[in-house]
Amino acid sequence: MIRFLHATKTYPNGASGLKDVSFQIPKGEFVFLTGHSGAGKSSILSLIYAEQRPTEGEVRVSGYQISKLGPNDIPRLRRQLGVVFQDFRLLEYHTVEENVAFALEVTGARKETIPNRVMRVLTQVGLASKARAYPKELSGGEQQRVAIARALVNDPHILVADEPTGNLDERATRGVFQLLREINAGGTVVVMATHNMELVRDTGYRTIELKGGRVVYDSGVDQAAGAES
Amino acid sequence: MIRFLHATKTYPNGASGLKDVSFQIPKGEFVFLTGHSGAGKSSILSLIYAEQRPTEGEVRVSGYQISKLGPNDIPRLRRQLGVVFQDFRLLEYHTVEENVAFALEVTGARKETIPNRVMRVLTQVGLASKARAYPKELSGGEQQRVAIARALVNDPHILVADEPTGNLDERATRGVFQLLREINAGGTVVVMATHNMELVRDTGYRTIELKGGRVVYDSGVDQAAGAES
Amino acid sequence: MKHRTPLREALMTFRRTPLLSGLSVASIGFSLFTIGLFGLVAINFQKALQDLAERVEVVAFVLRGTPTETISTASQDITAFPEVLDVSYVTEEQALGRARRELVEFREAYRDLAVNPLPASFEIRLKPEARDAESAQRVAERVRGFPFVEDVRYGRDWVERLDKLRNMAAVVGLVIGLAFAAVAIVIIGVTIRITVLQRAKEISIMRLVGATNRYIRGPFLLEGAIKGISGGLLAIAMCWATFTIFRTSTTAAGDALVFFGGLQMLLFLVFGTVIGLGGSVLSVGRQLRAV
Amino acid sequence: MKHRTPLREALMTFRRTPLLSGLSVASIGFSLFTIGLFGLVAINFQKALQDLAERVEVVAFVLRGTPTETISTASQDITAFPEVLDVSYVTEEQALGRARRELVEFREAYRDLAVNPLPASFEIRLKPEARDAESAQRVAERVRGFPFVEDVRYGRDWVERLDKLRNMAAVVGLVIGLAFAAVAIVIIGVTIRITVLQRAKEISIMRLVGATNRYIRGPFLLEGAIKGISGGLLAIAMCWATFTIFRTSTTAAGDALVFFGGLQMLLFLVFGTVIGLGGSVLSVGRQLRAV
Ligand SMILES: Nc1ncnc2c1ncn2[C@@H]1O[C@H](COP(=O)(O)OP(=O)(O)OP(=O)(O)O)[C@@H](O)[C@H]1O
Ligand SMILES: Nc1ncnc2c1ncn2[C@@H]1O[C@H](COP(=O)(O)OP(=O)(O)OP(=O)(O)O)[C@@H](O)[C@H]1O
Ligand SMILES: [Mg+2]
Ligand SMILES: [Mg+2]
Repeated sequence: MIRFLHATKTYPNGASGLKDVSFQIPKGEFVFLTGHSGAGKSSILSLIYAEQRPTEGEVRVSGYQISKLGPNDIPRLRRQLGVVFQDFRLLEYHTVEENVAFALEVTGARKETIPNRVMRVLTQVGLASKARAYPKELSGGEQQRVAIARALVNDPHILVADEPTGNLDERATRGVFQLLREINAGGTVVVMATHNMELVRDTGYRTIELKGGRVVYDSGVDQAAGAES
Repeated sequence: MIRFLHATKTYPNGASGLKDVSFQIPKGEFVFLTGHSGAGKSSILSLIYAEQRPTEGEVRVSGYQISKLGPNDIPRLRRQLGVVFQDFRLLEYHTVEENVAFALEVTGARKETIPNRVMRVLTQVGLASKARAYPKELSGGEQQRVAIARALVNDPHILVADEPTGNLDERATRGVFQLLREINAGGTVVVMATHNMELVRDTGYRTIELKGGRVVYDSGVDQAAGAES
Repeated sequence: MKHRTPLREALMTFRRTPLLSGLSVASIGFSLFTIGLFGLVAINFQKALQDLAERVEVVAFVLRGTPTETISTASQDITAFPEVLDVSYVTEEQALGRARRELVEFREAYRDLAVNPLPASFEIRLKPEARDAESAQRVAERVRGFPFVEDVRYGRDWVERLDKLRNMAAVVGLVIGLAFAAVAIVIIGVTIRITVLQRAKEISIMRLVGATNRYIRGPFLLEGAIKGISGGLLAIAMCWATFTIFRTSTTAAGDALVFFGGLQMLLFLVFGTVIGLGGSVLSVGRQLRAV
Repeated sequence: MKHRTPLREALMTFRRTPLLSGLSVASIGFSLFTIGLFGLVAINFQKALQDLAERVEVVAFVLRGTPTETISTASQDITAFPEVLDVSYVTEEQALGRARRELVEFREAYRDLAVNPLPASFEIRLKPEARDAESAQRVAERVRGFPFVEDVRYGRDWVERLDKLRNMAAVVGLVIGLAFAAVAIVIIGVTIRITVLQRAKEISIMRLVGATNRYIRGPFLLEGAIKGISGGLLAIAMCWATFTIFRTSTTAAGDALVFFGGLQMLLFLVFGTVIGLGGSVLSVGRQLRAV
C-alpha cells in the first residue's frame, strides 16, 4: 500500500526533514512511527497524504506516485485516506458535524446516509453532544477527537494519524486507540505517529523509529535488509 | 497568589466550563490540574490569565480581581505571568526568536539584554538552531517548546502551562519538566494542566482533579474543607 | 443536519463572517457608485447637449411678394426632405411682432416704422439624427435653390461648435468612463482577493480532506456573484439618493435632470455580478493552485 | 537579532505579507485615483471657464469728433477704476479695418462705403476678480457717465450666463467631489479594516502576552500611514499617466490642458496619509476593544 524508496525531503528554507528513508507497508498493517521531537514523523505522514512531495527518491501510496501526481489525482488519492493532523486543521467557520460531514461529502457519499454516519462516528469519539458547536468552542482534547472522527468517517483504505492522543487523557486515549484497532481489523492500513511509548510497548505492533530524518529502527524487517532496500 | 472562590464559568453558547470552583494556591507552590478531556482545566487557566472572566464567583490573581480588571490592568497582570497555551498561539509572521523576544519587550526589559536572554532560554528548550525559523517551519513539538520558552523568558511570578508536553517525546518531556521545577524552585508559582499521569504520580506535587467543571479531588487540602471554603 | 449545497454554503458565509462580508459588499458597492456617479453626470451632460441640439434650425428668408400658393407648395416640398422634422412659415407681420416682443433694445427703433423691414421666413427644424453641421448645410443648400428664397441662415459657427463639443464630450466621456470602470474593477478584484486570502486556510484544509477544486470553487463563485449583485443594488440606491439630494438642492436646473433608465440599471447589476463572479474565479483559482 | 521598533515592525509587515500589503496599497491608490481623475476634470473645467471669463469686456462707443486730449484723459480715468485691468482705444479706422477682416459676410457691404459708419470705442478689460455681471455693470454705468460716450455694451446676457455656469459648476463640483471623496474614504477604510481583521489573531496573541494597546497600535498606525502615502503616490502616478495619454490622443484641445500643481499634489499625499492613519486608528481600536 505504502512504499518509500530512498525518499529525501529538504524544506525550502534548507531544513532537512527526511534523509534517504526506505520502508514498505503492506495491506492491513498497523505501524507506529516514533522518534524525538523533530525526528521527521510528520514529514513522513505529509508525504503520504501528498501535502509535501519528496525532493529525492520515490513515495508510492495505493498505486499513486506522489512526486508525479496530476491535479486531479490529488483529490482522488486523498479520498481514500483518513488523516488526523497534528494541529487538527478543522474548518473554523463550520460546526463539528459539518466538519465531519464535509469529509464524507467530498467522497460523493449518498446524501441521505451522511447524517447517520456522522452521528455514529461522533458518538464513537464521545462528542455527540457537541455536534452543533464550533471548533473554537471546544477544549483541546475535544478538537482532537473531532479530527479523529473526520478521519474515520469515510472508512478510508489508509488511516494516517499524527499524534492523535497528544491532548487526550488516559481513558480517551484508550478509547481512540481501540477505534484505530477496530478500523485496522477491517483491513485499513493505520500509520500512527506517537510519543506514547506505553502504547507502543504494550501492543507490540510494528514500530519504525526515526532519528534526525533517518530510519534507525524498524521492527517489521531485518534491520540490514531495511537499510539496503 | 491565586484564589478561586465559588467561580463559575458558563460560555456564551450555554456550555458550562466550570461550576462553583474554589481553591487557593499560595506563593511558591507547584500544582497539577488533571481531569478528563473537557473537564475544565483550560477554563481555569484562562480565568487566571484573564482571557475569560468568571460568570459568577471571584477569581483573584496576584492582587487583581479578574472580574474587575480595567483596560490598563490587563497588560500589567499578564506581564507578571508566563503562559504556555494548549494551542501554542505563536505569532506566525515572526521568527522563533522574535516570538520569544516579544514577550520580553512588552515587559520593558532593557534592549541590550534581550538577545542574550532569548538565546539562553531557546538553548534550554533545545531550539537554539531554529531561532531564525518561522513557526510553520517547525515540527509540532518544536512549536510547543517555543511556546514554553516564551513563557519562561520573562521570569514570571506565575507560570501557567496548559498541557505543555502533549507533543513532546519522553526525553523532551523530562527536560521541560525539569525546567519548570527549576523556575518553581526560584519562587515562581507553577500551574500545569496535564494528562501525563506518570508525571503526576512520580513527583507527588499537589494535584487538583476536575470532573465536569467541578473540583473532585484536591491533594493540597482536606477534601471537606476544600468543598466548604 | 442540512445538506450542503453551494448556495446554502455561500449564504452561510454571510452569517459566519458578517463583518467581512459586509465590508466586501460595501467596497464593491462604493466602487460601482463611483461609476454610477460618473454615469449620471455623463447622461445628464448628454441630455443637455441634446436640448441644445434641438435648437439647430435652418431659416430661409423669403422674397417679398411671393404668392401664398408657392409658399404652401414649397413648405410641403421642404417637409419631405429626409433631414427635416417640420417646417413653419413666419409671415412678415409675425416676424415684426416677435422682434418687438423679444428684442427689447430694438423696441424703440421699431415702434414708429411705416414699412416693415423684416422679411417672411421658413423656420426648418431638423430630425434629431440630422442635427449636425453637415446636414444643416445640405438642407441650407437645397433650400437656397428655391427661386423665391432670398437668403438662408443656420448659424454655421454655432452648429459647428456644437459638433465639436459633442465629439469632445464623447472622447472625454469614454476615456474617463473607462478609467473609472478600471478603478472599480481593480478595487473589486482586490476586495475579493483579500477575502479569499482570509480564507486561504479553509481552502487548504478542504483540499487536504480530498475536495476537488470544482467542489471548493462552487460556493466561492456564488458568494462572489451575490456580493457583486448586492454591491450593484447598493450603488444604485446611493446614486438615487445622491441624485435626489442634488436635484432638490439645485431648484433651478434640477427639474431637467434625468436618472438611469431600467435597462441601464439592469446593465449596472449585470456588470456588478460579472465582476463579482470574475474576481472570485481568478482569486480562488490562484489560491487553489497555490495549495 | 535586531531591536524591535515600530518603524522596523511596520516595514517588516510589507515583507511578511507582500501580497496583502500590495493589494491594500493598490486599493488605496485606485480610490485616490478616482478623486484625482475627478480633480483633473474639475481644474481643467475651471481653467476653461477662466479663459472664457477673460473675454468679459466692456465696450464704450465714443461720439464722433471727440478731441484726442479728452480721449487720453478719459483713458487714464477709466484705467484707475478699481475693477479695470486695462483700456485700449480703438479708432474709427481701426474699427473698420477690423470689421473688414473679421466679418467676412459684411466685407462686400463695407467695401464701397464713402463714409465710415463705425464709431470709435474704448475696449475695457476687467481684472480677474471683477469678471462677473455685477462688476461689469458697475463699470458700464460709470463709463456711461462720460459726456462723449454714445453707448456702452458688455454682453449682459453672456456675462450673466457665464455667472450662472460658474455657480452651477461650483455646486456640481462640490457635490460630486464630496461624493467621490466619501467613496474613497469608505473604500480605504474598508481595506484597512480587512487587513486588520486578517491579523486579528496576531493582535489577540500580543494582548495575551501582555502588550499594551499603545504598544500594539504603533506599528499598525505607521503601516497605515505608509500605505496611505504609497497609495497617494500611486494615484498621482496614474493621474499623470492618464493625463499624458489623454493629452497626446486629443491633439486639438490637448495643449490647453493643465495638471495639478505641486501644492495640490502635496495636499493629495497628505490626504492619503491622513486617511491611512485614521483608518488604522479606527480599525485597530475596534480590534483592541474586541479582544
Ligand atoms: N514546513 C517546514 N519548513 C521547514 N522545516 C520544516 C518544516 N516542517 C518541518 N520542518 C523541519 O523538519 C524536521 C522534521 O519535522 P517533523 O515535523 O517531521 O518532525 P516530527 O517528528 O513530526 O516532530 P514532532 O514530534 O515534534 O511533531 C524538523 O527539524 C522541522 O524543524
Ligand atoms: N470558548 C468556549 N465556548 C464554549 N464552550 C467552551 C469554550 N471553551 C471550552 N468550552 C467547553 O467547556 C468545557 C471545558 O473546556 P476546557 O477547555 O476547560 O476543558 P479541558 O479540561 O481543558 O479539556 P482538554 O483536556 O480537552 O483540553 C468543555 O466541555 C468545552 O466544550
Ligand atoms: Mg510532528
Ligand atoms: Mg484544555
